[in-house]
Amino acid sequence: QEGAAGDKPAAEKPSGSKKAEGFKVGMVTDIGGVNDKSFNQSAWEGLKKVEADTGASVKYLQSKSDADFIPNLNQYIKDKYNLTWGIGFLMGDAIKTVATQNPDAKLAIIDNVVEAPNVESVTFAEHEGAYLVGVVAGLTTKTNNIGFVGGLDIPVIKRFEAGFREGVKAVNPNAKLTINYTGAFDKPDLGKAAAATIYNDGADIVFHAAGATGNGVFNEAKDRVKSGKKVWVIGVDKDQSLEFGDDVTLTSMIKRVDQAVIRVTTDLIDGKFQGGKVVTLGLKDDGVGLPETSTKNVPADVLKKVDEYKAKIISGEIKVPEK
Amino acid sequence: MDKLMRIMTKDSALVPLGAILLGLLFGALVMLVGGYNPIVAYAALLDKVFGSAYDFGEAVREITPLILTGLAVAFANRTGLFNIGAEGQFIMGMTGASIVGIKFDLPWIIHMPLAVIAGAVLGGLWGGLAGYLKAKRGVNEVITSIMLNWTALFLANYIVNAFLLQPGQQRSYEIHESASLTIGWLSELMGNARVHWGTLIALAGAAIFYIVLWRTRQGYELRAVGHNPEAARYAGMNVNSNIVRAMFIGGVFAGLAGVVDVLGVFHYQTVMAGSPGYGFDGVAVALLGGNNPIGVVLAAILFGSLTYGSAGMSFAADVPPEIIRVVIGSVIFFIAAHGIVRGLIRPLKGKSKKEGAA
Amino acid sequence: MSTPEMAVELQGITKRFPGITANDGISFQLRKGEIHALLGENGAGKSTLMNILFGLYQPDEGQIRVQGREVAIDSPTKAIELGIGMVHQHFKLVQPFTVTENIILGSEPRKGTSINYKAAEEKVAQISAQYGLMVDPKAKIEDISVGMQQRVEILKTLYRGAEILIFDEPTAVLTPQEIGELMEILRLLAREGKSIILITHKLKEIMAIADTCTIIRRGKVIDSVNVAASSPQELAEKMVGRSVSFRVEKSKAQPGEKVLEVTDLHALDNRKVPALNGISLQVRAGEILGLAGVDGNGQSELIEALTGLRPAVSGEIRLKGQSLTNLPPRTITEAGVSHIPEDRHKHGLVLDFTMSENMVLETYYKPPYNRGGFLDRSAIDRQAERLIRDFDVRTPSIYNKARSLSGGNQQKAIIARELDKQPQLLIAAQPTRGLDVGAIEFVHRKLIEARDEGKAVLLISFELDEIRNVSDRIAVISGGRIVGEVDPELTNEEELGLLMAGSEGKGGAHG
Amino acid sequence: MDLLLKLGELINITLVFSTALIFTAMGGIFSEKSGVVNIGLEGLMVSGAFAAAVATYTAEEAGMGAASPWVGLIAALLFGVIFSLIHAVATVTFKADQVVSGVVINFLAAGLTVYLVKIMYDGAGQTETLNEVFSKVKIPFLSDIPVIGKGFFEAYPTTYLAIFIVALTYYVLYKTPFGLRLRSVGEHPGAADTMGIRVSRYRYLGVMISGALAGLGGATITLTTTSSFSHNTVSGQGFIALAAMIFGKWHPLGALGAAMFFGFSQAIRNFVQLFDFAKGIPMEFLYMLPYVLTILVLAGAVGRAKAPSALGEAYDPGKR
Ligand SMILES: Nc1ncnc2c1ncn2[C@@H]1O[C@H](COP(=O)(O)OP(=O)(O)OP(=O)(O)O)[C@@H](O)[C@H]1O
Ligand SMILES: Nc1ncnc2c1ncn2[C@@H]1O[C@H](COP(=O)(O)OP(=O)(O)OP(=O)(O)O)[C@@H](O)[C@H]1O
Ligand SMILES: [Mg+2]
Ligand SMILES: [Mg+2]
Repeated sequence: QEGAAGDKPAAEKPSGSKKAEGFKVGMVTDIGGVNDKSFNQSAWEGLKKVEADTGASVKYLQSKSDADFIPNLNQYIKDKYNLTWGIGFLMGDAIKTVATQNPDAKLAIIDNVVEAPNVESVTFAEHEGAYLVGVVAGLTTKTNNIGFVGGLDIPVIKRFEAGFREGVKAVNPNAKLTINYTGAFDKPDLGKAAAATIYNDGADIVFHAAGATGNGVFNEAKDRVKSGKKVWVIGVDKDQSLEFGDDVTLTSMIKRVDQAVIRVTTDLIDGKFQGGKVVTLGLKDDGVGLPETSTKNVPADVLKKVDEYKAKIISGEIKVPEK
Repeated sequence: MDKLMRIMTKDSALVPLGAILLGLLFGALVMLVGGYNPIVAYAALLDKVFGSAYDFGEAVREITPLILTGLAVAFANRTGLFNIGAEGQFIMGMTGASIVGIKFDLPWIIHMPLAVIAGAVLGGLWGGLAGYLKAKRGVNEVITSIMLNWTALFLANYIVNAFLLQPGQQRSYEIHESASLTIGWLSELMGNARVHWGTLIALAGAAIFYIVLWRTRQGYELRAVGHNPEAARYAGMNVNSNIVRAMFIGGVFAGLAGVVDVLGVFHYQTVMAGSPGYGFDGVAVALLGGNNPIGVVLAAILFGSLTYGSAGMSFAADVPPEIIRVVIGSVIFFIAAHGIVRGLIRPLKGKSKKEGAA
Repeated sequence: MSTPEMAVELQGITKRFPGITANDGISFQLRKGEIHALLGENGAGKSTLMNILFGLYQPDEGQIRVQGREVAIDSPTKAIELGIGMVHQHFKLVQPFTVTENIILGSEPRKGTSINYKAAEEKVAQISAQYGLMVDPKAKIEDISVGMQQRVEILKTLYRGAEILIFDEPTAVLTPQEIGELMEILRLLAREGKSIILITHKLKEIMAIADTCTIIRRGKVIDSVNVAASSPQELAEKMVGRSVSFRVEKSKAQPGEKVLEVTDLHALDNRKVPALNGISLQVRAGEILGLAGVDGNGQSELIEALTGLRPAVSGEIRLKGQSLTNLPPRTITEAGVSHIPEDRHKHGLVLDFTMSENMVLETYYKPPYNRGGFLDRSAIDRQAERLIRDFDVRTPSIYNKARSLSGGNQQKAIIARELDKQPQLLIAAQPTRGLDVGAIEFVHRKLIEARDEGKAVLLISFELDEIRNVSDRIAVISGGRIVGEVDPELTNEEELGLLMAGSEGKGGAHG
Repeated sequence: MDLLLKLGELINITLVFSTALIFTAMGGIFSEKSGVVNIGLEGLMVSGAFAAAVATYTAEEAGMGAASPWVGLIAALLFGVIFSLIHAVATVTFKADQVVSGVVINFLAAGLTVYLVKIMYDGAGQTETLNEVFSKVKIPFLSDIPVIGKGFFEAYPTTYLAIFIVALTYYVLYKTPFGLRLRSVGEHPGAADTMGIRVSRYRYLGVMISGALAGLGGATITLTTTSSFSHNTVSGQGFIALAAMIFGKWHPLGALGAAMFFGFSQAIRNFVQLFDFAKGIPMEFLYMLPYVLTILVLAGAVGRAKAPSALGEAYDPGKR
C-alpha cells in the first residue's frame, strides 16, 4: 500500500534530471538529529531524494537548543535559500517568527500549523494510522494487554494515543491498555524502562510514538524475545522492522514525512508552492499507514480487517477522534 | 578602581591568553585529524559572530545568560560553596518571569520590573533551598543542587502545563508586551536579532557582584565565611545564615538568566524535554573567569561567541559544532593546569625581558 | 674522613627558601648509640635540616653520609631504607586509621593479597612490649591521647627497623610525667644501639639526657658541645648570641573587682563526650590567671564555651555580674571579652584577607567601618595602619594577605586587634606558640601592660615556664576540672606536673 | 501475591537502572578516597559509553558475534582510563583545581565523542544501532525462587559484574595494602609520604581506576539500554553517581545502597503508571519523584557524610 503513494511525486519526473540546479533547500531539526531512526531521518531522506532527483542542493542544521531555532532558520534565509523546512512540532513558533520577519522567504513546516502566507504547513492524520495499528494490536494480542509509550505529551502524540486507543477498543473492547509518557523523544533508557514495566505487567504488544526513546522499547522487546518470550513492538514513522528486525516488529505506523517533504519541495521547484495552506495527509493520501512488510508478522485475516477499517475511515463512516 | 585592576591582573593576563591560544590550537589539531580545514572553520566562526548585525546581536543574546549563570557559580564559589545548581535556578527564574508576565496585566513600569524580580526571587529561593539544607541539615550542596536541577525542570513543566499552557501548543501563552525586555528599535536595526535589556541587567549584575562582595558589610561576611568559616564564627558572624544568603544571591543571578531568556528572547516558556544547559555552562564560565566579575564577563563573551559561532562553522565548513566544546574544554584545562602555559610562556618572555615569574 | 662509628655525617648542607637561607653550610655528625641534641631559636633551621636528612627536602648543596656511605636521600622511602626514622613536630598520623594500620602503612605483612592484620597486630604488640611502649593496637588514632599518638609515631620507626631516630620537639605536647617516660624510652633506645637526634627548646631535657648538643643560629652551626661539660647558661647564650634572663619583669598585681566568674561549667567536646566537668574559676581586674594543663584536658572547650563558640550544658559564666552563658559570640565580644585564639590560622585570621581586612574582623559591622551597609575602606585602612604601627607588625603594606606574614607577625597583629578593643577580659590562649624569643618577650610585656591597665587576663598555656613567669595566680586544669590553684612564687615544676597529670587525667602516659 | 510478583519485577528494573550508577560510584570512591575530587565522572561515563558503542559495532562487523559486547566493555574500560589520565595529569602533576579539571573532562568528553561519532559515521549524531548487546541471564535454579529470583537472578551480565566490583572494591579498599595506602593518601598525604608511599602514584591509580569503572558504567548504558551512543546517552547519570557516592558516605556498600535507591526511584516512576490511581497524578510529579525522594532522604538522614580529609587538596610536600 505504501508503494502506490510512495512513487507518485518523484517517479513521474525523469529521475536524475538537473532541472533544479542552483536551487537550495535547507532544513532545521530540533535537538534530535537527522538520524534518529524515525522522524527527522525520514525528512532528511526525503530531501536527499530531492537532491538526487533534481540536483537541488540540500543542507540541514541540527539545533543545540530551542534558542538555536531562529538563528538556524535565519542562516538559510540570509543565504537566500529557496525553501527552508522546520522539522517538527516544536519549530512552530520559530517558523512563524522568521516567516513574519522575512515575508519574501519561503518556509514549510511538518507537524504544526503556522498561519503565514509564505509558510506551507504539513500535518498528518496520525490518529487514522494509529487506529489501524490499534486494530492490529487488538486482534493480535494473546494476553489482552497492550501498551503505548509516548514521548512528550503534545498534540501530535496525543493523536497517536487517541487513534490507537480507539482502534484497540473497536476490535477488542476488553483489552487492557497502559499508557506511559516518558517525557522525552531522545532517551532510549526511559523507553526501555517504560516498556519493561508494561511487558512485566503482562502486555505482549507495545506501540511507541517516542522517536529515539522508542529505540529503548525495541531493545527491551529484543531482550525478551531472546529469552524466549513472545512480545511485539509496533514501530512509528518509518518501517522500523528494517532497523530492528522482524522478530520484534509487528508492524509500524508509517508517517510519510519523506513523501511530504518531497512533495512540497518539488511543488516549489515546479512553481506550485502553496504558501499559507495546510496540507493534512491522512489515510486517503497514503500519508499514514502500514508498511508492506506487515504481511510477515500480521496474519492475513487481520490485515483484511485493517483494510476494512481503512475503507470506513476514508469513507468517513468512522471518525477517529484526535484526543 | 585600582582594587578592581588588581583583581583583574592578579594572575598575569598572559596565562589566560596563552590558554585560549593553546585551546584553539588543540581544536585545530582535532579538526585536522577529522579531515577539516581549521582555518576555514575558524574564519567561518568569526564570520558567523561578526559577519552581520543580526548575528552579532544573536551572539550577544547567547552571551547574556552565560554572564549571569557564570556570576551565579562564581558568587557561590567566592563564599566557599559549589553552586552546580544554576541550571535549576535558571529554570525557576524562567518560571517566575513567565507567571508574572502572563498572569498579570499591568503598566510596563510596574509589570516588567515585577516579572524580573519574581524570577530573580524564585531562582534565589531555589538556590537558597540548597543553602538551607546544607546549613541546617548538613546535606552536601552538590547533591541537593543536582537533585534540585531535575526537580526544577519537572516542576516548571508542571506549572506551564497546568496553569500557563496555550492550548494545542507545547508552551505557555506569550507574556504581555508590558513585561517584555526586548529592545524593539535595536532589534529592528539589527535585522530582528533578539537583543534585549537583559544584557544590561547582566552587566549591572557583574558590577553588583563586585560591589556586594568587596564593598559591603554583607560581602565581607560572605567572603570571610567562604575563606574560613571557623574564623567567621570566631568573629561573631552567623555562618549558617551566610551560607543560605550566598546560595540565595547565587540563585538570583541564575534566576535572572532565566528571566531574560523568557522576557527578552522567547516571550514564552516551553515544556522542556531537558535542561537548557546554561547553568552547567555557567560552571565553566565562572572557572574560566577566575570567579571574578570582569573575568566572568570576558569568559562569557568568549564562551558565548564560540558557541554561537559554531553553527557557522558547521554551516560553512561542515565541521561538527561539538568541536567547540573541545576547544572550550581545553582552554579551561590549560588555565587550570597553568603550569603548562607558564612553562611555554617563560622561554618566550625570557627573550624579551627578564622578569622573575613567581 | 668518615669513621665507622658515625651513624650520620652531614657536610656543608645548604638549603635556601625564597628570601631566606634556612641552612647555611651546616656540618653535623651523629655518633652511633648517642643522643644528640639540636638546639636553636625558632626558625634557626633545625626542622629544615632534619627534613633534608629524612628526604622531604632536597639540599641545594652539601653531602650526606649514612653509616659511612655517601647517599642521596631523595625521598622518605630512601631514608627509611637507610634505617632513618623521624618523629615529626606535627604528628603524621592518619586519624581514622587504627594504631596498627598507621604503623604498618607502607610495609604491610601480607597473606595472599590481603593484609595480615593478625601478624601485624602481633608484631606491633611485640615491639611495643620490647621497648615498653604500651599501646592498644586496635584503637583508632582519633580516640587516643597525644602521648599515645607519639608512641605510635615511635613505633612506626621501630617497626621499620630504624637505627637512626629523629625526634622533632617531641616533648612540647607532653606532661612532665610523660616527658619523664619518654626520656626513659630514649635512654633505652640508645642502649639498644640506636642513634638519636633530639630537637628541643628545653635546656633541662638536654642536660638530662643528651650526650652532645649542636647549636644552630640563623642556619649556621655555632658549636657542638659535650653536654656533660656544659651548663644551661652556656647553651642558652650560644643559642641567642647574648646572655639571657629567663624571667619576665613585672610588678606585683593589684587585683580589683571580679570580672570573670565561672561556676560549675559543663560542656561536651566534638565527639559529644563530656570535656568540662564542672569548671569554676574567677579572674579579677588587674590580675593574670594562668591556666596550666596538658593539651586535651578541656582547655579548648573552656575557651570556646567562654567565647560563645561552644554551648555549655550547664553552669554559669558571668562577666561583671552579667550572664554570658550560651550567648552568641558577637554579644560576648560586645560585652567586653577579647580573645587571642589558640590556633591563629584556624580562628584568628582569614589568611586570604588582607591585613587591613583582618584588622576589623570583629568590628567591620560597626561605624566608622560600616556606613549603611557599605564598608568605609579608608576608615578600615586607617585603623589597620595605626595598629600595625603601634604594635610593630612587620608587613610590606596593609594590603598584603595575612598568609604572607610570618607567624610572629601574624600573632602580633591579632594581639593588636584584640587589645585595641579595650576589653574587660582578655582570654589569651597559647599566645606565644611558635614565636621566637623576641616576640615572646613582646607578647608577655603586652599581657602585663594590659593587666596593669586594669584588665582581667586569662592566660592558657601548655608552657609551664610561661605560666609561671607571667601569671599572678595559677589554676591547674585536668580532666575538665580545676584540680588545684597555686601561687607561682611558691610552686615548683614537680608540684604543677603532678597536678596536671591529675588523678583523673586522661591517663595517656599510663596506657 | 500479585503484589509480591510485582515486587520482583520492580527489583529487576531497579537493578537495570542501578548498574551503571554502581560501577561509576565505585569509580568515584577510588578517586576520592585517594584525595582527588572527581566531578568528571559524567564525562568518563560518556567516554565509556562512546567507546563501547564504537568497539561493539566494529566487533559486530568483524563477525565476532556474541563476543562483541565484551569487546565493547573492554574498550570502554580502556577509553575511560585514557580520559581519566587527563584529570590525573592536571590535578596530580600540575596541581590544577580538581573541580575545574573535572569540568574539563565533562566538556572534552561531550565534545570529542560526538565529534568523533560524526566523523566516523558520516555526520550521524549517533552510532549505528547495535545488534549484539547484552541480554539478561537467568541464573539456573536461583532464578526460580519466587520474587527474589525474578528480582535478583535474572539480570544482565553487567549487573552481576557490578555487584562483583562492589565486593572487590570493598576488599581492595579495606583488606589489601593497596587500599590502605590509597586511603592514607586521601586522608593524610603527608603521613603517607613519610611512610615511603608515593602520593602521586596512588592518586594516579585512584583516578585511573575511576576512569575504568566509570567507563564500564557508561558502557553498561550503551550495551544494555540504548544500543547506541548519542549526545544524551548518559545525560546526567554521572552526576547522579557522584551523588550516590556522597550519599553512600564514600563507602562501597553505602554507595551501592544509594545507587540502588536511585535506580529504584527511577523504576517506581514507571511502575506507578500501571495503576489507575496514578492517572490523577500529573506526570511531572512522577518524573520528579526520584529527585525529590533523594532530597527528602538526605535531609532526614542523620549524620553528616565525612569526606576524606585531604579531598580536593593538591599534595605539596613543602607545605604543612
Ligand atoms: N617550606 C618552606 N618554604 C619557605 N621557607 C621555609 C620553609 N620551611 C622553612 N622555611 C624557613 O626556613 C627557616 C627555618 O625553618 P625551620 O622550620 O627549619 O626552623 P626551626 O629551627 O625548626 O624552628 P622551630 O624551632 O620553630 O621549629 C624559617 O625561617 C622558615 O621561614
Ligand atoms: N611553607 C612555608 N612558607 C613560608 N614560611 C614558612 C613555611 N613553613 C613554615 N614557615 C615559617 O617558618 C617559621 C618556622 O617554621 P615552623 O614550621 O617550625 O613553624 P613554627 O612557627 O615554629 O610553628 P610550630 O613550632 O608550632 O610548628 C614560621 O615562622 C613559619 O611562618
Ligand atoms: Mg621546627
Ligand atoms: Mg616550631
